[in-house]
Amino acid sequence: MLETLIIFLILGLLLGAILTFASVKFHVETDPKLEEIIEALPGANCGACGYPGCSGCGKAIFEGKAPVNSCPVGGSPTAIAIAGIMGIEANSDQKPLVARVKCNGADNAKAIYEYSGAKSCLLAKNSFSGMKLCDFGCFGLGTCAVSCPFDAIEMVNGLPKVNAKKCTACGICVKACPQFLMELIPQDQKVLVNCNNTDKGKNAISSCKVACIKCKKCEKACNFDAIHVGGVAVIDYTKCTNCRACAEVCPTHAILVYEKNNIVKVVAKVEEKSGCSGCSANCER
Amino acid sequence: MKISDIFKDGIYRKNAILIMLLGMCPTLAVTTTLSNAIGMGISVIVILTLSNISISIMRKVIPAAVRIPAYIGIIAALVTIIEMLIHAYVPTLYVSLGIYLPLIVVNCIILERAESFASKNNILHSTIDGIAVGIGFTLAMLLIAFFRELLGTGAILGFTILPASTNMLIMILPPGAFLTLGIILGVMGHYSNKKKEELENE
Amino acid sequence: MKKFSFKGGIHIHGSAAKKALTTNSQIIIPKDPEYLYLPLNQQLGKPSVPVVEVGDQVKAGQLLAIKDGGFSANIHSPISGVIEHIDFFINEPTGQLSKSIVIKNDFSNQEVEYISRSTEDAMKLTAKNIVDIMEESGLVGLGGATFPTPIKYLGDKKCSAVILNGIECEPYNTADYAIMKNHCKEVIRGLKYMLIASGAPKGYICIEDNKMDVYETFRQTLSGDTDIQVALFKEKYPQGAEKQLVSALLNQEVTYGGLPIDIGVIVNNVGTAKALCDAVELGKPLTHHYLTITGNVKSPSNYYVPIGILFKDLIDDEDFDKNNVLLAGGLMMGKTMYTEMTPVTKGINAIILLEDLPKVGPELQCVRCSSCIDNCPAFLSPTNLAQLVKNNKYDTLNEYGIVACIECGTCSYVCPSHIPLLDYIRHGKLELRRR
Amino acid sequence: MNNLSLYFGLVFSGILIKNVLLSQFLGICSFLGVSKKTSSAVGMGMAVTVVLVVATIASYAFYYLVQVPFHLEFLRTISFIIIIAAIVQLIEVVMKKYMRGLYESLGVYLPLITTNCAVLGIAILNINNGYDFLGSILYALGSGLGFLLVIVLFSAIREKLELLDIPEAFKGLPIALITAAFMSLAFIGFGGIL
Amino acid sequence: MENKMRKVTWSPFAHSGNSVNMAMLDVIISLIPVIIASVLFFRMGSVLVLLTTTASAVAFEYISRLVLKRYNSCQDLSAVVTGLILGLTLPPSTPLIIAVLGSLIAIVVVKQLFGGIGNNVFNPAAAARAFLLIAFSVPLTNWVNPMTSTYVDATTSATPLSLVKTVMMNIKTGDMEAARTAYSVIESNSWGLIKLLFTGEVAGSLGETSAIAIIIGLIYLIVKKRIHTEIVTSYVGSAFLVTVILSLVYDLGPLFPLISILAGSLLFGAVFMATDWVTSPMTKKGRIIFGIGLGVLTIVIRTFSNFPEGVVFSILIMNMVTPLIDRHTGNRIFGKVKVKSNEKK
Repeated sequence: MLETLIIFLILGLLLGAILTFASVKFHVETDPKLEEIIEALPGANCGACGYPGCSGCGKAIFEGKAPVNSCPVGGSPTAIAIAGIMGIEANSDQKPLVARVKCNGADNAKAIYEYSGAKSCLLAKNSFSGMKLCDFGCFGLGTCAVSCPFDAIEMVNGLPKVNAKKCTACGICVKACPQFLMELIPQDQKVLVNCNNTDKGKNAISSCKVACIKCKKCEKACNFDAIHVGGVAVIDYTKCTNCRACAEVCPTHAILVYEKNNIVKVVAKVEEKSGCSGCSANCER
Repeated sequence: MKISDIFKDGIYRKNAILIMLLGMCPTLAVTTTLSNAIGMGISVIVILTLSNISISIMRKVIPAAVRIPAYIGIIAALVTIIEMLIHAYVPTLYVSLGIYLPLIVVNCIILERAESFASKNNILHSTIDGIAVGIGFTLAMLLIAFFRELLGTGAILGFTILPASTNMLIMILPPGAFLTLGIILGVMGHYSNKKKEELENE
Repeated sequence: MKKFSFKGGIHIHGSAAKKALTTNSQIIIPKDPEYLYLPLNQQLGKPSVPVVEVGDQVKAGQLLAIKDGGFSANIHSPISGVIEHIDFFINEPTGQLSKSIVIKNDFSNQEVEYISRSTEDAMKLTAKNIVDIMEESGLVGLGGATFPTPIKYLGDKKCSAVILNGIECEPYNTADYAIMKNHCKEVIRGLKYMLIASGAPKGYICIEDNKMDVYETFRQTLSGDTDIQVALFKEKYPQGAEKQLVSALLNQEVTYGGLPIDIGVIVNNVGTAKALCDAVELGKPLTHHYLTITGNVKSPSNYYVPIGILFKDLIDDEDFDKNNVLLAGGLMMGKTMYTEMTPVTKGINAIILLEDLPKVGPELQCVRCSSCIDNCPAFLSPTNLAQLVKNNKYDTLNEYGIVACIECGTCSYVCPSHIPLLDYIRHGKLELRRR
Repeated sequence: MNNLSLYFGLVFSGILIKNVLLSQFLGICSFLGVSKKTSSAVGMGMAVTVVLVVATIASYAFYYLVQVPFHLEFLRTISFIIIIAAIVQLIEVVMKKYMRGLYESLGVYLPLITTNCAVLGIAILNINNGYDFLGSILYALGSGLGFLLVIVLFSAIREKLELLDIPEAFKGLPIALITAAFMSLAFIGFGGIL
Repeated sequence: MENKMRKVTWSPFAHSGNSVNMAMLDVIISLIPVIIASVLFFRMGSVLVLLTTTASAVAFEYISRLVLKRYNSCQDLSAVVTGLILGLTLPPSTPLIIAVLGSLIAIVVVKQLFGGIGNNVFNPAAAARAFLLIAFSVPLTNWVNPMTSTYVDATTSATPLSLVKTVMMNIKTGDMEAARTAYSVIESNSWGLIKLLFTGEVAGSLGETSAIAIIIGLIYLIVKKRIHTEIVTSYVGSAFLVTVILSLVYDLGPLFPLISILAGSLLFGAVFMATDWVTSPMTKKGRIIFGIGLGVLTIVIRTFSNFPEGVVFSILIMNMVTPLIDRHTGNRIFGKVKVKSNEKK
């Protein structure tokens, strides 16, 4: 019994002394932030993150090579702690964003040829600026859907549809779209201009049935100074109250309302008053 | 923290083997028969609970800088005690568990629980966590061992069920261990994916 | 007899039959159209700058647009007439909107006065003179790439050989064949001027073994000439690709991402040599060139056409109606046009009409048969590149040498899983360029 | 001669027949964790090999010089793990200071090795099997090389698996485990070679 | 704007007409001589086993694609090829339920779980064969005599491979005397044995016995350009070289290497399993390394391990190395100067 104690005392002291000596003698300066991050990780050194141990993972996070939630074992509490250390705090002022598509072309836009090439919007853009008469619209080939690392984009009827639940607003699709149609908007924004055509009204409508024709009716209808027509109608999301006034007056239904992740066409108020919707439903211009 | 949550986390929501994928070495090595798996499972439950208790007690005493070596020391001491107990009372199990019994020391589950739970929670919660995670570990081992023993030797807990001609020796060899765990994880993944999709589509 | 060849490549099925459609045809000179559309970016590099204004009266051969810096080319009027518009038109083979000069023909056939020289005088010109003539006459590579020719001769790198490319490995095309058959001597004289311009001691004329008659003609014409060698090549696609041609002939590889001049070699098309000969001896700028019109048409043939003529003016409406696919360029490397309102530019050497696209099955998984790797003339691994592109791993594309791809289409042609490998590679290249 | 073939056999069986990963299930956590990239796998494998040999020497010495004379064999596990932990720490600190290049490539894997069952497992197995000093070192070396070989092969396959069209549910670890199953099946082929 | 819309796409506008179906069909055709030989020698046993594996392979392919909700891939014939090759590697007396299990492993586990044709890391037939061998070692090492369908008695007669194996086992244990005695059995009738091995009238797995049938298949595949010949040549060549060295070292006579190449499933494996596109390297250099690795491993395992045959194991091992070979034997890209890899390390 005594022997056990003595041996372990000696062993402990010896190893402790050597290690203390070594760590003092061979001390290498490291960033305190890095050490804090490593501290915050579980320290199981299980390797589940794919990095060599917790310090490897910590280093990768510190160098920005890995996201703060890299540790699958620690889960979200660890991620939040590390985010705090890294100074990436969840900004409560900013509303959560989601990606949306600024085109409602699909079959509404006239095609000029039958494109049977590769399903790559980049390539389509390089072949006569795409198969649509409208040079600004969506080709429907799904480069954004392929680029999305979260499978949040799905091609439905030739247009990308963003699943708001899966979308993390990472902005990859915004960069991927050669037509610059993807936009990150506040999640609670309901009213959107679904057109990016900056052509003159006449040219725009002749290439696509649902193009913005720059009639400026929306500008007049808006009580909050939230929509303006430059090259195309643009909503100022900080001012917009989702009152739908602009969508109601838009003659080409270029301004649409999203409800529960789906597009809802707003019937113009004029129709409600007169009771007859024949003219506006058939009217293209 | 609710006690039922700790139980749910330990047993299935964060199952050490099937979800967290920790402690793979004994999982694959000693699941050749159900009885081995039970022996290993009970050892882990006991050690995990004891280590959680002792670390929880000492959590305010141990300085942060040396906490990992200290934990390892505590766990190693506990393992040695259990090893001696099993050797004395269940020598057959001692032989069949072999080297994997002392290796519980380096089982990531125990260290992980110590570091991420016991060192931050009170004794009661830590005890329950130890038991729950241990049970989760044991259940997962039993699941794997069930398939391996049945397909490999045609028996369950030593009672022969299938005829000898259908025994697939390979199932109690290493490839069988990897294959069984891989397929179990895959099938589980299938169901959890389905659940996730349902949640997303709601 | 030694036949040169390169590593990789394919034999295209039925290639001989497709060429036979036009090999023996007469060269047709179409009647001048009423309007000519001359896009300003016919060459690789910067678009030219117009020097005429709307309403100006121009004569055939008159300078219409001047080159914008070194990497560009002059454009001359093929006909006499009035400038109608200078505006953006989309009907231009690169597929992008481009400024074009539209000339209305007045059918008076007025020409500017060309400065002609006798062959003896021409042979006494200095290198600088000839490069100047190249620049003035707006010479670009007529093999399809439209690389401004003078640039090849302007570098300060020493040139050891000039290679004339008469391979024409595309299955349908016979325009180069027609040039060589009908203008053997002009081609040789053109090469001689090129030798003077480059200072290179040695010239080669490369001909594939499916054009034996031309090869014999050249050999007889050149017998006794030690500076110029006629080289015979095995029939193989893409033998005519510049870098593959150089490696087959001289056993030297053009450095990765570089040009042939980096290893002291200049490669020009036989059509360019013919055009240079015309420019030096007759003083004529590049206003007309040869092209093949073939495929599913009534009378496939080779044409000598003014640059800027619309496809519509060259082919019967009937032929257009019965075909769904309109190709400009070759079967393997050309482009589909969606309208016949497309003008012929300096780069188009064939117009092919096809009833439909080839019926290729659905895209399947790669079965790693490695036929794309074995046949790739740039020794790439197209299937790996495609897989990287599919998985959005663009960063590693350069590691796999995507820049070396010459877009010959061999990989897509041979793939048993019908994977459009080249399309993936193109997409990857565009994505890389965009970053 | 006989001894030589025995020692050769120890190295060889460590690499192929009793492969530490595929037939003994030691170090599976890091096998599955650090095999997503070949570059990390090479580093990990080499670090494990180095630590295995050093730890074997230290634990062997401690066991026969201290524990056996004082009849403290029962403290084997606890003392070995402390020794291994200390050695790993020591190697790391020294490497960090003096062999910066090596530390960048190997050192980062060191903390992971303390809890790698392979190191403790091989140290205990050496004692259990009663190998002599040289034999222990060679067995440790063989096991380390076996670990290196398998983890590198496995990581190359896993890098390839990333690009394949694997059913959603099986992506990641399930298919990696199935791959490991067939790898160990292939290694069974070496059974009985010695 | 006219009404008619032209088709626009990207070059090339032609295709060679080559397809996976045709390639698989060619493999099936090349297997016909082997199948005929096996039916001739093993009669009903052969027919039953081959039918079972093929039918079950196709069925599993269909079912698994259905479960995974992917397009039906049965028409590409790869399942038929896998089923046939698996069947041909089994002994004629294999219980049919085991054959079905083999198809299950080959198609579902090794192929479809990895994503179907083109994605599998291991050769399905080889992996399934190895799995069955370990799982059911007794039924899978029961050989029957050709024509008579009686079980081979281990003491009196044996398969040619087991004769070779006996010699090798004795060499391994150092009992040169016994090795020589065992060898004298081969030596006494070596030409007769070689003749039998060529025609295939010996005990063994269904497809591996007749060298002639395999060579006819090989020639067909070479003519049709469906296989990479460098794998076959480097495999058989290196295996031959290793046995030549062995027979020189142990003085086993000039015909021993030939016999050990022809015996067992080495030829069958080299022609039909190792050359599988999906699991072999993609460059010429890589394929030669692959073949050499196969040859050496086959002979090493066959000679020194517990198992009678090393072909499937060596194929599995080299399949495993293939990604690494692929990475390090990439073609030099056109115009790129080779980077000296030595400088890095």
